[in-house]
Amino acid sequence: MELQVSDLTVTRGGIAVLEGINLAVSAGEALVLRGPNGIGKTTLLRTIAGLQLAHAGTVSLDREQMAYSGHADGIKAPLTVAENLTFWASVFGTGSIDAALATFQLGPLAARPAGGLSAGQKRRLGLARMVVTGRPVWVMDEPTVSLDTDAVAMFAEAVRAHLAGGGLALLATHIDLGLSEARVMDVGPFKAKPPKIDDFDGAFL
Amino acid sequence: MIALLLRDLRLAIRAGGGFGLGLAFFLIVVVLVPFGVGPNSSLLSKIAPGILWLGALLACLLSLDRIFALDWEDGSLDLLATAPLPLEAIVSVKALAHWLTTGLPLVIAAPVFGVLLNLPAAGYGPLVLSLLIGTPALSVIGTFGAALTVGLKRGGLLLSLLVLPLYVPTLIFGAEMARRSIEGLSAQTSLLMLAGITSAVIALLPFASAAVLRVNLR
Amino acid sequence: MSSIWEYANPKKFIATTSRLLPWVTGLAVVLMTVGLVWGFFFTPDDFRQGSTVKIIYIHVPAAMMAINTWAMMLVTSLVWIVRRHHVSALAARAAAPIGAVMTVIALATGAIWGQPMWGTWWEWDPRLTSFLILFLFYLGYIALWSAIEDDDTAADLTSILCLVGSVFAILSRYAVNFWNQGLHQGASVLRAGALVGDTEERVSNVFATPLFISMAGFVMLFIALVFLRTQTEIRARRMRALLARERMQ
Amino acid sequence: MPDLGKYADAVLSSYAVSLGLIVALVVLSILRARKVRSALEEVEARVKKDG
Repeated sequence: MELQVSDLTVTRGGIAVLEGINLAVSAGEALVLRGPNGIGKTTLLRTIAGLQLAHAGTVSLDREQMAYSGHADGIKAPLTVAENLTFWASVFGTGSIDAALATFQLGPLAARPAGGLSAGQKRRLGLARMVVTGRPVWVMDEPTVSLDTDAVAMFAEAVRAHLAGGGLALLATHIDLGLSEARVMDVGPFKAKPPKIDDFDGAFL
Repeated sequence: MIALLLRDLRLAIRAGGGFGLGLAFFLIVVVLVPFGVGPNSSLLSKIAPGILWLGALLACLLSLDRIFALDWEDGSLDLLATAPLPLEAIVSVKALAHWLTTGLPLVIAAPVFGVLLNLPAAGYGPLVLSLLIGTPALSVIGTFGAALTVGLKRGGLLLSLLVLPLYVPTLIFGAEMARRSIEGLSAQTSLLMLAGITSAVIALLPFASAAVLRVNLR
Repeated sequence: MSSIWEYANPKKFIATTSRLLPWVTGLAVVLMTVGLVWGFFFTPDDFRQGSTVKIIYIHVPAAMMAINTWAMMLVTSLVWIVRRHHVSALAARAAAPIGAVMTVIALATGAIWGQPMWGTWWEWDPRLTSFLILFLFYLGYIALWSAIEDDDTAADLTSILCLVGSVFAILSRYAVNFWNQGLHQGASVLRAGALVGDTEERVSNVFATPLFISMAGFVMLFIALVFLRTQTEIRARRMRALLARERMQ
Repeated sequence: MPDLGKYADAVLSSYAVSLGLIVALVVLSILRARKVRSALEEVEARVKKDG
């Protein structure tokens, strides 16, 4: 399995932000995207995960292969940690949540309502959801926000386990992830150039 | 799909707001109407089916913006969109959950509230039947409206403006069915039209709602 | 060589409509003036409705345009959904306020006419009620357009709303008919003869000719306004695109 | 001026209301058209200058 992105142009609010992106991630490999704020990393990840339409270019894998984690974790405060995870496990048809609980050391918290968790604990729960999906491609946007050093290590371990199992991961961050072996790519050079002014066509620019 | 339904029901029960709020609102409407039109019991019994239908409709409207807004805010909707469920199914399940938490309690409570409005004895059966057939349409149409306004701040008012005109046929045939039965006229046409609207809406509108949601998630 | 879709290019659309606009506007002014002046000054009173029959020269064309505008919006919405021509979506957006105003005119003149005829300003007559519902549809459509920031999203959502709304508008029409069998003149818009009830056709022709001229005038007015307003929407859209591009640098 | 009889108020007010609304719609459309046109020209000139 290999994730190939060719000549991808992504848009935000109808305006191209990154263009001509080519990248390839093969099984067992992790790629970290870097770049300054607002360059379009989130837009790129959402487009690759199939949540947004690409303006041009192709993504080789179907969205059915991918699990996406964004800035919001999709946690329901009134439900317990275990109920939150069980829900996603049954939506993705994978069943067991024990492995995910163990990976992020959520076992002791399993019966607590998710609303009572700290920010870091919520983030761990959000990341545990990725394990539960059973999808081979992890597309993650700023996964380690609000995690402490121990939790970052847990996350790195989870990603390594995922890669060892033949999965692949595409991450965007500007914080250290504790994944020294991961390839790093700067998206800065792909910043889209403004289109010509006089191109008064159907797309208005 | 069942997991999604169970989750939505569980959320509605735990977070409150679901069952309780709609019913309380329905009760308040029913209690306020006599203050507005006067304590004339024959007048009240004449307008009872209309008031009960309108109360149910407004109570239903009240909870519509919660169908997608919460899932949108916390990112669940994005995650659901990448899940191996077609969006049409998600939309239908959401509508079903809304009906179970809002519509069904209203149907069950309607006869009790009918007593407050002197609803004639002949009206109870047809009223409950018309609500039972009609309220699913309210939930499905409402889900369409909620999908249209999901990404908007202050979408609540716009949602009402968009959904209320779409409720007109259901309201007309629903209230008409109860009214005709009370007056001893044949309610068959209304019943058939109401059932027709509900089944057509359930069969077709989820496609429009899913299309709209797809646009909004983009 | 040229297909109709060429006019979907904004530049081409602006160029073509700018050339046509003076002619259409002139035609609208002439036809409306002739129709309304003829109807107002040179037609006899109806033997039952008296001089109120003169209201039809406004009421009927406005009612016709209220419905036709929605039909035009439905068509342009479909074109947008199928062929993704921006001008089409913008034309629907430009037309909606015209339709809303026409609906208000039809409702207002209907109410003013109903006051002496039915003895009440407002009657929950099926046709009047349907127009009230149509007005609500216009309001919702316009509100949805203005609530969404992204132009393409707004175009998509309003198009789908227009489609769904059309089905429900027709459904409401039947529901309302069933709900109240009504006092309104049982006239189809094109059969002007029926407007004067059971008098003979000979009499009705006196009313029919100015009415048809007035209707043609309203159609021309609509086309002129749609041209002008669509141009405005295209320019506004280009301006937003330029400003967005400026922020990019 | 034709003799409108007892319905003069109704007829005249319908014409007044309707023509008033139509004129208002036309005037608003023209004003907005002018405003947007000049605003676009300004933006266009600025953008062309800055490249």
